Amino acid sequence: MDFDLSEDQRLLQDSLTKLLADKYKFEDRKRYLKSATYWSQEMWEAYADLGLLGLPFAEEDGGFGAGPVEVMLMAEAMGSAITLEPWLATVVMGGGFIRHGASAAQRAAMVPQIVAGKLKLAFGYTEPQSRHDLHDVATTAKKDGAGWVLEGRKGVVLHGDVADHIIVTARTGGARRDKSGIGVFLVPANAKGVTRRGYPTTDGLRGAEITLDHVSLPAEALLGDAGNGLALVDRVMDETIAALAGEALGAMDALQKLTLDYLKTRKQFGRPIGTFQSLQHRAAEMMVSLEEARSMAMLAAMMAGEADALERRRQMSAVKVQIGRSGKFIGQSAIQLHGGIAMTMEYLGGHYFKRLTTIDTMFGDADHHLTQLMAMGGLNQAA
Amino acid sequence: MDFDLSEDQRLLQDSLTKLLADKYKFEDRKRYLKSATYWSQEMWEAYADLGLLGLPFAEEDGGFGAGPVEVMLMAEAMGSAITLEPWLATVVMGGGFIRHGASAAQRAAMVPQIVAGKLKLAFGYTEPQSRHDLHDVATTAKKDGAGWVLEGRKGVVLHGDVADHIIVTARTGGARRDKSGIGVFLVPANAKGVTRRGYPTTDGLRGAEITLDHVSLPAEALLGDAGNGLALVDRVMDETIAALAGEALGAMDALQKLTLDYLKTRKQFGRPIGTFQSLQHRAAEMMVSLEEARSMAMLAAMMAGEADALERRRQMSAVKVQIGRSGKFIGQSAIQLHGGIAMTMEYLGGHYFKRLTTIDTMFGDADHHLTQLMAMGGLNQAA
Amino acid sequence: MDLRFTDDERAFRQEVRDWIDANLPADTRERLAAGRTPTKEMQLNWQKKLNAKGWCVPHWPAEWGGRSDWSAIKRFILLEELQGTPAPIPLGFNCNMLGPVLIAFGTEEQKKFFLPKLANLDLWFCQGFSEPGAGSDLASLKTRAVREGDHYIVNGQKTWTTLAQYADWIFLLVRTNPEATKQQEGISFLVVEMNTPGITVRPIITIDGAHEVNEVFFDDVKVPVANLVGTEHRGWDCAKFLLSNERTGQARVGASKDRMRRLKLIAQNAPGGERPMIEDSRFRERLVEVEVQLKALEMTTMRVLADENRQLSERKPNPASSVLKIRGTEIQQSISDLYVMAAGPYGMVGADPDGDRWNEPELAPEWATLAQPTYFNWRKQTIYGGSTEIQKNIMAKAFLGL
Amino acid sequence: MDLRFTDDERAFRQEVRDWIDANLPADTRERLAAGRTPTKEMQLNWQKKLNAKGWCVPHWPAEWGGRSDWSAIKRFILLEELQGTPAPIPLGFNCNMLGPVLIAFGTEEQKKFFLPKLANLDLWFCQGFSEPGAGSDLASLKTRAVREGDHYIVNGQKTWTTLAQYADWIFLLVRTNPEATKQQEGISFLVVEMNTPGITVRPIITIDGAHEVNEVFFDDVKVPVANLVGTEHRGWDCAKFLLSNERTGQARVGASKDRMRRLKLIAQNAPGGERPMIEDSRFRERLVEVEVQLKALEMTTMRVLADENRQLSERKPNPASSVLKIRGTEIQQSISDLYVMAAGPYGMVGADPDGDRWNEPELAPEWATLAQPTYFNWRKQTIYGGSTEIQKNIMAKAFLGL
Repeated sequence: MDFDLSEDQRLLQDSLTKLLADKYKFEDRKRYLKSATYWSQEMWEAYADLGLLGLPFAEEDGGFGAGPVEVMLMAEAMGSAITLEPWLATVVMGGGFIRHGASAAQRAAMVPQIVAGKLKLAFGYTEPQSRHDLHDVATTAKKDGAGWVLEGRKGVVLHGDVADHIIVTARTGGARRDKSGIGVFLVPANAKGVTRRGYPTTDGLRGAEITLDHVSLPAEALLGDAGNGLALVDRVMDETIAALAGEALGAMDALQKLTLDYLKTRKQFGRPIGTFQSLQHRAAEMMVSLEEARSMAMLAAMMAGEADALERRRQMSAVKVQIGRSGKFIGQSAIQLHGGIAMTMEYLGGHYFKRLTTIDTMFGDADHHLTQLMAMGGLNQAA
Repeated sequence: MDFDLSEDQRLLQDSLTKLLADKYKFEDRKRYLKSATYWSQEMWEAYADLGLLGLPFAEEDGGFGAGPVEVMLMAEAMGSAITLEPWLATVVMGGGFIRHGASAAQRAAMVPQIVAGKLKLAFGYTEPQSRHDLHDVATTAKKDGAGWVLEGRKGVVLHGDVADHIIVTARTGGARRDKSGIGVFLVPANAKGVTRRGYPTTDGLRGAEITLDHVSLPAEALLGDAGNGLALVDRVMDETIAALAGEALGAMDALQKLTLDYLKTRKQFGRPIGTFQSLQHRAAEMMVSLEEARSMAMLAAMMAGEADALERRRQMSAVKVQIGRSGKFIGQSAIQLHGGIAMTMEYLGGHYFKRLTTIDTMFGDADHHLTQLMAMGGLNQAA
Repeated sequence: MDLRFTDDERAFRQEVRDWIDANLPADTRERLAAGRTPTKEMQLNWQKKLNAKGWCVPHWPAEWGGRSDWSAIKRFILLEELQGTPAPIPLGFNCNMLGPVLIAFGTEEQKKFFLPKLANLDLWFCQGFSEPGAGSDLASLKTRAVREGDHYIVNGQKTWTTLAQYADWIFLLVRTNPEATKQQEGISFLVVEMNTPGITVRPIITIDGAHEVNEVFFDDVKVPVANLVGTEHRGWDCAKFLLSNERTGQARVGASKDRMRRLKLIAQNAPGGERPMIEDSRFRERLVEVEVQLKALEMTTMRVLADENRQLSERKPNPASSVLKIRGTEIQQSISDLYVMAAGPYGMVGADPDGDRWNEPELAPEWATLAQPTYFNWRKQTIYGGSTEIQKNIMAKAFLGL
Repeated sequence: MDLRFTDDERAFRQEVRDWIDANLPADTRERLAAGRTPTKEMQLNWQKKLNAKGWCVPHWPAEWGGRSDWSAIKRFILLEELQGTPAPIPLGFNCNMLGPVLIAFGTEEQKKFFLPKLANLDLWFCQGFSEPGAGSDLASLKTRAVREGDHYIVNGQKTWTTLAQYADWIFLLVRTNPEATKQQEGISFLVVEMNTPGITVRPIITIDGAHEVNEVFFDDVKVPVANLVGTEHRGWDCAKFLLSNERTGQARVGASKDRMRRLKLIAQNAPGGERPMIEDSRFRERLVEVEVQLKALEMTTMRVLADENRQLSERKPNPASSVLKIRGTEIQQSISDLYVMAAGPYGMVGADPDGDRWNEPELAPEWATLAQPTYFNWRKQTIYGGSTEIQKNIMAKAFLGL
């Protein structure tokens, strides 16, 4: 057991932290939000230069062969700057499907493109009725000769407005909520029958509603098994939750620091408000909650590659519960300790709070994962 | 709407408060705990003199015809002194069955005895497997000519060790957890086949395990309907919860006062600990919780006589949830604010804490009633 | 002790309900039901109707349009029905804040000029108390008013000024004697026309994207001395009086009950996995927990109202009143959080950057897209009007003797 | 960063487990499994076995029986296995408190005389820090020690003295210089034989009915000057050193994991309405919530351990350590509350007034009758060893810079 970063990991962390400190100040972020894509193409290229876009891909595919720890470190740094770019969507989620589901030929074709920052991906799984259930899939994929025809709608697709390919789940068999009969398909965004409508999410990122109207796809659009795609989805989701835990940690940590700074400088009743014991204790509770989140983000990095899927999902649900709980407590406390100022668009703090709120919502909120964990018999099964 | 006490109510309240202030100091209580019955016969007689033992009974039966508000006021006063006598068991629970289930002849025979302090009652409904479910009854009542034969075991019977009659639920038909097929029976404690074993409860009151081994009872031992006793039980339980809410309120209020006194007098770091803001805020939260409990105890008194049984049970479950939550928060906070001292037998505070713990446990804890309330569709049904 | 409503009270509730149903415009009701605030026009239109009915300022003295024959409970029933419909409630700045201050401290001329216009919303007032450096520590305010002949010259900045963009007038606290030994002394209470030269209003956009609050700058603003309310340098008395008023309104029981009622209806259809959201055990449990808290809050409100029904001389400080602000705001926040849970992933659909919020049914139901913005916005509840921390400080002193 | 246990560590865990299974008397295991504390004899017997194996004081220097070749993680594995069996753990007063203090501050004679006896429990020590007037404010202690020739004459009172009834010796803080300008100065650290004339032990019975703590009175007690540890008047240094030791033990992760494991087993059979308790949704939900917290605590413990593995010179104050006491104790309290819930009405069955706790299966299972007393008793967790409030004060200063 060893919690120290390797020299390489430390270098990677330092390079991104430095880049973001330099180019991702709050004022920069506001500017990026006003650009055509609502994020920064310049930063995207900078991530590519740093190798961040190829991080988790195998070296033989043109990636850097990094593991979940590196991904978590990058996500943490991005969380602390609340970056806007489609890194999670493209590299972690999309990349996950490419790594675990695509053929060697597909990987050879796509990975170098991703690494170079020339190809963006998104994953569409939410449907109007599905809520957080990954297996609730009404979108259909019907066999059409060697290929497939897709029909349906995917909602709240993170960065679906700019992705070159949308990866979607579609039902190849069974009933709407069956766990089998789900396939994963790679859909070119410019395929006939694909329409999409982008919009900002509540935290300032981008989502899209995507309609699939008789979309014809070749046989190789299917990633992995036609009927057993859910296992692939679960695997990628768990890797995504691990990355998201890192991002949440970065956001919480930064928000905690911002709050402490405010407590030290803001004066009321003739003294810094951080000298009031009730506020000190709230700040201490925030730190306890932060350290719990940090521990669980580390657990997530450790378990993201676990082969036993049930055990992995158990741990990831626990992680998501903790991230949700800590994010909510730290976010709400930070606003309360700041007072009105953190409720304004002009102040950085509120944006962390909003991002932490959507992080809880994404891929199932704390209550959802608590229920999942209950159904799986809890963390430590009785012998 | 009127929250003021009537002149009579105020007099009643004053008389009991005065009696307890005089005769139920902490040292007195310790003495009573060491007596043969583990409570005070002298106080029992004093209650009789004040009319407390006849409070809820109809005047035509020899009682004083008081309502749930009076019962709540008395319970509140008793809660503030954590009295040990079998008042709840005899007058509220036992008395409830006599009032709502007994024949005129039985009432004529028993009520004057109760009023005079010469007859004590207890209610046995818990069974080893039943937990908080009133309808989970394995004890059987079999028809035997005109009478009945009872067989089974009742546990944790409050003051069952001294009661002259034990009122028990027994199954006249159906399966163990059916809601119909339950009868309520009045069992003389000295009937052949009744054995009982008394013990202290964790809060210093008395409980008993009661075994019914082929106990033969006459026809009139059945109170109310042979198959529909659960409605009677629910009604009495709801009245009991209302009284218990009053008792809990009295205990919380007294514990809050005790804690405030301690905060004002105990010094650490050269000043009264009540000058520390974090402790002030905890004390303020206790008061909020106390006032919520007070409001809900009033609601309980208002709803105890509600004719619509479902509506009454909904409200009473909400009351029990609140009493449990407030009792736990105030109890735990009081201990924490006191520090070690409140954890000793020699200090009054810990005894309130223990009583509040058993009050939550009795008749279903907060979690149980929350679940009940969920099953009943919540408090305010969607239109 | 009889905790039921009387027949009279029940009849009055029905009367209010019927009258609202007959008079409230459908678009106003719909907008509010979705959890949005009324437009300026909706507020104006409705308050004038209410005032014509004599239901706008029942807590004022009869000579100014009040209903001294009404009990506190009757007033509460009206408020609860308005909140519960929901319909706009009379503008608090006019009716609950400035009005009572003028009645208690104003000159006869001020009363005659302002009170009818306040009730009828002929003048829309906003409140200038908070400043960038004076939040919880209100008395540390720095905005100066220097007397020059018949005028005060006001310089300084106010912030968190709600709906200043709609306001015709502002009432504010200014420092008239900076030499006073105690901060609370040397403050005066003024009313100022918003179109006076030197006043600039700058919007503050909050994290939900809304423009509700503003900064108001005063740059050599000339205010006639006749606009002083009460005694010069004794404005803190007005402020204290104002802040102590209408505690029962802060609990917003009627509004919370309405939000819960709607949420239960919504959850009967909203997706919740296999079954509708209302069947989700965690959701239902959290919902029921809030219902219990809300019931306790409602009963507590009744208790405080019963106190307000008493003659002033009989009243004692009632610790129950402290529950109202603290728990009332917590409950509103909890409800907003339940909406976020119910909305699920579609709660992430954000505002149109080009202007109005999305309101296109094909994307997501309006309640769902409003869930997160409302949750964000309602964090303010435990901050303004005396933060929860300030409330606890007050309790420790006033009720706990600590 | 590799957060898995190494093969070596896993092998060591198995070795510990096997050795405990082979050596722990069944009655000891059963008593502890029920949630009770070991008898004096059980503690003595077991600690001597552990010590003979060389596993009693691995954190001490090698010359005093320690295992400097062990990593902090290895020590933790041993502790976790002991807590998780459960087996008695080496007496903290001896091994984690006084031992390290003597190693750091004691004379060579003191080390030679005491250390082997502490490890082997040949002498049972108790701790005399708290006084009736000095709880959280430990430095305000009043017990006096006046030097007279070769002796100190000690007068005063200690309280909350755990297991003083078993103890052969006591280590305590006394005030030797009442004139010192700061409270923390002028305090000295002494070790005293309990059978010295003038010492009286009076039991304190706690609300769970247990006799675990005591008052200890000192009435002109003669203590040889040789019993002074460290420098006269500088005892506060020893106390601070002692209190900062062994933070990872306070989390009691192994014990909590064991209690949870047992609770899940119990709940598979305990009545819970229609189905066993484990199927009760509220119970299960609360259980799982605690499991998540406990997992976070476990990971946090590992992080702090990894720090302890570093050379002293490399260590920075780790904010994660503050989680251990605060959350570790909260979790233990939550677990005790879950037992109360699981026990239901039979949890009300109390102690036999004539002596020992009921342990008669026909009345109620032992775990159920112990549930409430344990819940009562464990309120102490957030009070002693630095209350939660004191911990937060420390955090605000040490980590938050407030």
